[in-house]
Amino acid sequence: MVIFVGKRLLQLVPVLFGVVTITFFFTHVAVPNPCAAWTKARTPGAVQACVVTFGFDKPLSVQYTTYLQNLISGNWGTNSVQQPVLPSILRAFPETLELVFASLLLMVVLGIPLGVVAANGAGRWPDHLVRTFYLSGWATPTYLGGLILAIVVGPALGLPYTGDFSSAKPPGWEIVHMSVIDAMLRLDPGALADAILHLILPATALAFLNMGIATRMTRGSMLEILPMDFVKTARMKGLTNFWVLYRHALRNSLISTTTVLGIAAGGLLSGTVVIENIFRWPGIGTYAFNAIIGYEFAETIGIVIVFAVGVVLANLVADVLYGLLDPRVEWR
Amino acid sequence: MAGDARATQPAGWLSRKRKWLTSQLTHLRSGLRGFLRIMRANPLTLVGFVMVVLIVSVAVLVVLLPPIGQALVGHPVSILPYGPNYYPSPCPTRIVTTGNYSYPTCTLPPSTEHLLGTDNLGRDMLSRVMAALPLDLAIGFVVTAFAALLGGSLGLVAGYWNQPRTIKGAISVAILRLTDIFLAFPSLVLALAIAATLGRGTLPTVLAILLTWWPYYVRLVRGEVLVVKHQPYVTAAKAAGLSDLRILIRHVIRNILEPVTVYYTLDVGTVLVTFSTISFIGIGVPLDVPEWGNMVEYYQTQNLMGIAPWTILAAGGAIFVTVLAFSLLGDGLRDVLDPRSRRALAQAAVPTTVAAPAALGEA
Amino acid sequence: MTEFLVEATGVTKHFPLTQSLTETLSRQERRSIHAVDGVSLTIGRGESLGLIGESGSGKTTLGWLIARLFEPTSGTILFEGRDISHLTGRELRSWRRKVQVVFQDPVGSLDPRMRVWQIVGEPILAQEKATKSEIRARVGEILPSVGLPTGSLDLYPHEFSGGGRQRLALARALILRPKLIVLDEPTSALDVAVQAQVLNRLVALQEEFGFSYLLITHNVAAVRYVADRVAVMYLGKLAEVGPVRQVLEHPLHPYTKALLAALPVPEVRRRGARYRVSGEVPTLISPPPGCRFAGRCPFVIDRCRTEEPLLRVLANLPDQWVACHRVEEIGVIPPDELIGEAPVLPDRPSTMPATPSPER
Amino acid sequence: MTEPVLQVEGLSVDYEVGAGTFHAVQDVSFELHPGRVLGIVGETGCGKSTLAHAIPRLLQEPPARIRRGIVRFRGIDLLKLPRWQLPRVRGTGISMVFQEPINSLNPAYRIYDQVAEAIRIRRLRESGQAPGLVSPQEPFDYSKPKMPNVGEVLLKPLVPSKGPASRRPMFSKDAQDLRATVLEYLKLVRINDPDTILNLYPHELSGGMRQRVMIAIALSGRPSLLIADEPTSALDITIQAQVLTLMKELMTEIRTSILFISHDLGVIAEMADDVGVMYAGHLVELGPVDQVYRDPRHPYTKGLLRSAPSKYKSEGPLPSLPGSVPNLSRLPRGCPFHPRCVLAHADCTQDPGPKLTKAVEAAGPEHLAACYYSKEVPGIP
Repeated sequence: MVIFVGKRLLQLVPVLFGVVTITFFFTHVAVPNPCAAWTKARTPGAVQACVVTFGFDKPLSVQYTTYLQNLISGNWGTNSVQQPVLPSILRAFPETLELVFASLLLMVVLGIPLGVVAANGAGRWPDHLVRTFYLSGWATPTYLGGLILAIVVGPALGLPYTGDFSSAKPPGWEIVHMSVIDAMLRLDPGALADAILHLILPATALAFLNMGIATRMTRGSMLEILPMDFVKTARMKGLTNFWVLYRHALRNSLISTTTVLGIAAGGLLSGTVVIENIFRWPGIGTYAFNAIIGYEFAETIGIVIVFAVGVVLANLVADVLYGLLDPRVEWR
Repeated sequence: MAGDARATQPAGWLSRKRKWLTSQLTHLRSGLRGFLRIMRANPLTLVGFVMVVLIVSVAVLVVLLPPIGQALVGHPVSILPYGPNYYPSPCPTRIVTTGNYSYPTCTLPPSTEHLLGTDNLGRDMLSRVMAALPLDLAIGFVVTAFAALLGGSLGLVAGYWNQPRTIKGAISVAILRLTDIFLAFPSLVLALAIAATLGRGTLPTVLAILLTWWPYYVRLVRGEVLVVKHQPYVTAAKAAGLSDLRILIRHVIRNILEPVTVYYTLDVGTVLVTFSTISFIGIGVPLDVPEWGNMVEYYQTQNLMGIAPWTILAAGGAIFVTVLAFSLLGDGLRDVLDPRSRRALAQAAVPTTVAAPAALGEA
Repeated sequence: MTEFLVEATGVTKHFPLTQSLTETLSRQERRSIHAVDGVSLTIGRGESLGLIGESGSGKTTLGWLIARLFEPTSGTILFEGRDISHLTGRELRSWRRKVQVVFQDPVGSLDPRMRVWQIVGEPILAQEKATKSEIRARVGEILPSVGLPTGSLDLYPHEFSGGGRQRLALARALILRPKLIVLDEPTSALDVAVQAQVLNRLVALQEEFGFSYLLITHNVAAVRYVADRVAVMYLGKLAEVGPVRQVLEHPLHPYTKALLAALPVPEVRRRGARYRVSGEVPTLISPPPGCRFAGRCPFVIDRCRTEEPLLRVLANLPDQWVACHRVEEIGVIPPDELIGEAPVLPDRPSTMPATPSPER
Repeated sequence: MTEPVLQVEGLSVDYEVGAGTFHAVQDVSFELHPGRVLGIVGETGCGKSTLAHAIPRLLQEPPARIRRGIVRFRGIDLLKLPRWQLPRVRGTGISMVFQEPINSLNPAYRIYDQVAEAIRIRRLRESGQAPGLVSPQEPFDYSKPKMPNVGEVLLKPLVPSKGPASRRPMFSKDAQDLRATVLEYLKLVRINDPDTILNLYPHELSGGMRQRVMIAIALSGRPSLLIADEPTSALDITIQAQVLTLMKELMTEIRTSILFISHDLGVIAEMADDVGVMYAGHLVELGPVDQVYRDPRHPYTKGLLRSAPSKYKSEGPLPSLPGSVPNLSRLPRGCPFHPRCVLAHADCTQDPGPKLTKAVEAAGPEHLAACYYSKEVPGIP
């Protein structure tokens, strides 16, 4: 298994290289000189100074090799106001991670049981109900769901709808930049409750769209598994329907659901761009949004790297889980 | 009987043609029965199907009616109550009070005259939502089709020529690596980055989605090809001496069309959502083009959620209904057509000798 | 012209297993599945050869090698005196008109999206330039000879019953009038009553068209009725070859005896213990030296585990070849006298000459 | 004669699918007596597997629908039981062995867990924590014939099953005891090295081994009825012979009644005491195996027995049944076999078709056939 993980991590290198290369050339070819957009003054002198500082006058290949060298040595470049990219990303990323984990938790805790319910009543009203529910989630654009939750539902329930709460904390209070975990580490129940309250709306908004993925996959694989002989064997042992579903059918259908959850984690990362923007969550989604709007290439590439690593790692975790759940898998 | 096929007499030809036609009709009828079976198996699928048909016909009417109607009747005919950018003058101002502020606005709540109300400039929401329908729908269909075509052909190559240690094998490995790279990008972020660098507009947005969408079809088609490739009928074709290209055309493509169509149906909705999301972020379609995503964005920046929620709900609801229609249809089709879930639904218990017409019994 | 239609000599097929990273790094020898190991056999013109074996015996692989759906790892396959074991491309494709295959699964081997005339006419399309109406005409001519009505040209395979589909597959194999038809488990998906119909048809067609059959099956009854000679395979090697009546009524190899004793017969008869071999078919990955059946054979001696028995012929049975060191002692015992999992050899003189004839 | 373990009366099962209603099982009646083996034989699609699944109510409903009938198992009509009570009959009352040993064991659990689960359920039933509707049988070492209290329904209130705890520490007394019982059952099915097998996953076993484990699971509930649905059809010939030998040996040790489903006339001949022949959902002949095989009294049985190929090419064509099995959604009127039957007369086409009655001039009274002309069947060439 260790070899398997190592091999997969090794495969990450060419993927990252490709991702960096594609993003670099795409941004730099499409917009060879973002200085005009950056400098508000737009005086020729200011633009010229900017071009020289960032080296946009050099050939593209030179810019590329310089960037790669810096990247490998841990310098991810700076943005237009000379702030280094890496520290900002590292600070924002845990916030996003917290949001994504909360959404994943919601997807697993709500989505999988719903799938079981639908499969158990396949073709009857529980099935129709669950399907309508998850397809509605699927059909709701993230921004619309987010807006409704933020502007209508949040105030109605009295839930805080902005994630921008860390400013109230004393500086240095945060340890890992994940408010729930920070609150736990600081042993502060008040802050913990506050952090969880803040998480509810954005995590729900993010999860609602993707709920369908877990539910649909669970339903689909349960439908495939329920007519199989080993389920009949379990029934013929005298197990009640609940235990047949839980111990035998669900255990096997989880094998396919984990794979899909890995892919869904990538989708969740994407969704944060919109959701964080609506909820003013200080994570990497907001950061990405501003970077893209502001032609901040170093930031954009940095974010793409982080996102790509996130996607690949999520799939890797899913594969490892798959292997742990299914004894037939050979680690190779 | 054998002479029948070789007959050169016109009468023989006619009877053969008639026979062929009858057989075609029979198959059409059996196809229709199959369709009805799909629909009856799941009422939600039927709902989705009806919704899709309605939406598409409205879109067609919106596009076709003005010019044709004009040509026939001599004056503009439209199913839109008002032009999408029709500003009534004077604007039917009303005073809205939120908290301590009172200000005039043109928004009107839904009424018999304006079924979905009007927006802050007094434009009829129903007209705007319907005017946006053709564009959004076309984007959904066309972008998905291009992605399916591009990704599908790459997936076909990668799946069919996957022998290791050959040139063809190397090509398919290269395709797969490239796909992996694109799959590692979070699609929305990549689309946003592309759209942002290319500048605001419909075409850059379309390009951005296209560039992020094809890899899924490589995966899908490759997987399906690998399944079909190992079907005994492909081996049988090989044993008959058919060349690879012919096998690909005659057997492989035909048999992967069904699952690809199902995913296409599901994807039309997803692409539509992504497209409107890019617009919503504010880097997609320009504001003067009626599009659901940028409508939501515009009305949200005008803070209409509190005082005139129907504006946002009309635009967002249009997306919701359209995507739901395609998802209902696609999800239902998948239950019936996708081999994975088909096996589940078919319930192995159903007798296998069902379709043995007595005429074809054993001699 | 050579005497035989097919002459396979020392045919071997190994399927390499994918190596794990550690195996590659430690430069271990690539492991492979020894599906067929050094098999030599012949098929005469107009002859039916039955190939019996259990799953994993390599019988299907051998059939596919002879039909050149696999390329042999080593050994030669002569077809009408010409080595076809390494043909490729266009040459291979045009050779295929001489050999056709009927596959095990009559549902899977017919493309569900094609009509009868397209399926049955596919070999014509592959080999000749023919118009649609020509193909339809020829398909219409061939259908009655497999017992299907000519009017079924435009039907789809799912509109036929299991037996009807197998007839379609047979019609596809017949349409080019090949020299050899490889039948890969043609009856295993069929019920007894339908099976009898298909077997009758097979024999009648051979009388009509005069081609050879290679009948691959685990169904002894099918081999009994269709085959002239029979070859018994075990773990990638031939255990016994001979005329069908001789092998089925007087099996010499312990495995053949066990296989025949294990057949359930639809007669109410003695329900007592019968001759059974213990254990199951081992895997074909890196098989041990010696006799492949040694692990399950009740008569095993040390020699069996070290020295591989070669296929040899006994002096008084000139057509029957057998690969067993102890055939002189075991071969003569009637199957009824072997009882239980470890039968004791009866103490009596061998009625067979002990001198084996020279190795071929 | 003792009271039957299983009484099936007029059982009819349909499948409602888009293309129509398939009458998979039509008006089937039989009795199975303690310690007997009843074989059900028939071609693909004749409804024998549906019958086997309908008795413990394992059918997926819909599409299947049990139209009418009585399935009385040890005095309880299973078709009248509410669905939630079915688990109380299964396992310790009725258990089942399926066709594909690859599919019938859960791929995600070790052999130990799967056998132990069945034993734990039996113990819950025995201890009264979650009583079954019927009591399990005594342990298998019968010295004298003895039937458990047939027909007595335990009317104790149902204690909700807590389900078997899956991972109890192995060092407890209970766990050691359980392990010993699991080993006992694996030894019962002649597994040579049960200690190793315990810790393996199903995919690491061969087909024959898996089927032995499956039999061990089925027997570990000490059921009074074992339904074997084509238990050896997916196995190789020599392995099939081994498993059949095992089952025959077990039959002398245990007193379970067996309903043995197979398409193979040979397997039934070897295993069963009585045989029922099914055709197109109907039970057309029923009787002791040697009588039915020696002197079949239904034209279909006769045709089926004759078409088992046992000839050489030189001996002429194989006898075969003409025609094919009818479509189960459009059965012919009257006797379902009449379109293929050489004895068919006008009255064979009239509804209702012939009922299963004592065959005319048969050797024994238990030999039943659903044919008006059963007297003439021996005369068919």
